[in-house]
Amino acid sequence: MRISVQGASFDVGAETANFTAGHSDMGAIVTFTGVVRDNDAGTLDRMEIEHYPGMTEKALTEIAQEAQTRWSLGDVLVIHRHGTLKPGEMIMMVATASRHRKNAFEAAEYLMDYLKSRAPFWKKEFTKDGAEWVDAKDEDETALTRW
Amino acid sequence: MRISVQGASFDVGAETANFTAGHSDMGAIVTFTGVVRDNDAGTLDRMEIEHYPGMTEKALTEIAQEAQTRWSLGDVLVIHRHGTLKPGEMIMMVATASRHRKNAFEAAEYLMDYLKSRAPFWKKEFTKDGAEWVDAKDEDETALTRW
Amino acid sequence: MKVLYFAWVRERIGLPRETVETEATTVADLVEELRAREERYALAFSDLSALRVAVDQELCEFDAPLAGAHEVAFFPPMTGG
Amino acid sequence: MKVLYFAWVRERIGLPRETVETEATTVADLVEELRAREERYALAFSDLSALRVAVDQELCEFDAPLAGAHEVAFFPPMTGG
Repeated sequence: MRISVQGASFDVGAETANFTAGHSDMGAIVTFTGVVRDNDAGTLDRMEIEHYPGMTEKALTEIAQEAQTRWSLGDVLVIHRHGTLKPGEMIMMVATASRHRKNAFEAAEYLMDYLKSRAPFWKKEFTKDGAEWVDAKDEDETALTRW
Repeated sequence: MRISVQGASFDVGAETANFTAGHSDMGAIVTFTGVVRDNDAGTLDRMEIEHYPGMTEKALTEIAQEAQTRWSLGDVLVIHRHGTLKPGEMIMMVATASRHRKNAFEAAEYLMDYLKSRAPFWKKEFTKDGAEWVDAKDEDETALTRW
Repeated sequence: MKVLYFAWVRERIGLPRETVETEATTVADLVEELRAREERYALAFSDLSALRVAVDQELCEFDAPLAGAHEVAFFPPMTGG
Repeated sequence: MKVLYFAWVRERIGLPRETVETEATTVADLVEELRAREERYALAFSDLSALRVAVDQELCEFDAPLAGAHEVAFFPPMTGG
């Protein structure tokens, strides 16, 4: 299991290749990568991600451990950036390795649902018209009820 | 959309990086990679994957197009190998790009469920004791009923 | 008519493809003709529930018509992924 | 007690962290003390349903006890991923 909270960008290709190569006893590898998407008006200049150093690592570790136990994962990877990101930049990725695809998919979705609403990150979007904190979505909170 | 049926190995890192970089208007990228897993006894020498040239490409294209339409995907990638593979080698991968994570995950699971049971591939496992065709699993057929 | 066999169907019949002269109007009729040929065909087609069929590279049922078809393929349930 | 503020809570209060001398026994008591301090605190804590709290880096409810706690953090609902 590896958890990384970092300001620097990451190489999704290298991370995926490393993670996959390390698990030849696992038949199924799922990755999710989150990318900063421009707003609908196409005016997003940048996004700033604030986090709670210390608690972030702790929360992500707990979420990853829960997923590993619950779905008997061979391995879990969570990378999440903070700081300033431009549209098109990768914010985060998770990867899960399991013997079978169902567990790998479910665990990855669980990780995403939990880190959306339970890991202490906050996004602020900057356009030429000003800055605004991104509101938490009701549907993200609702998503947790299925687990 | 890219569909590739190939005997050669593929670079999951490079494929994932290319796919992700091409879609800065999409917030969510999901990949699934299938790896040849050794059998429980640890005696798998190799796997041979037979396919139906022509129909394979056609079936994968239809499955990918259906996924793209149904989940409004920004892009889809399907790579599937045939021929001889050793334990630890990657058999196939799919990738989906969507604005939101729910669609990217669902579409990737749909692709996997359909290509398991509807794309004309057949696996044969070779151990020192002989060779055996892999049986289709009832649960793979059942998985299709959810879509 | 081009007839193709894959996986253990190919192994039981002993060849991957052949050209068959037939007046069969459905897949089921074609299966009957093949079964009547030789033991290895009868064996391969002994349990149709264990087989799948594609006509011109599209999966179909065993009662599918063969009118205008160029290629029929028989194989076990697929195991991709 | 170390008290931390994140995102718009930090912006409204105007600082990321401070040390608070308090006898509060629950988070809710601490919130009452902070609210009473100044308008900017009252504003930041005006709607607790829009806030989340962590005691010693664990999410908890506003009625959580503060006995033995070193660090309390207030912030809006999280938006990771």
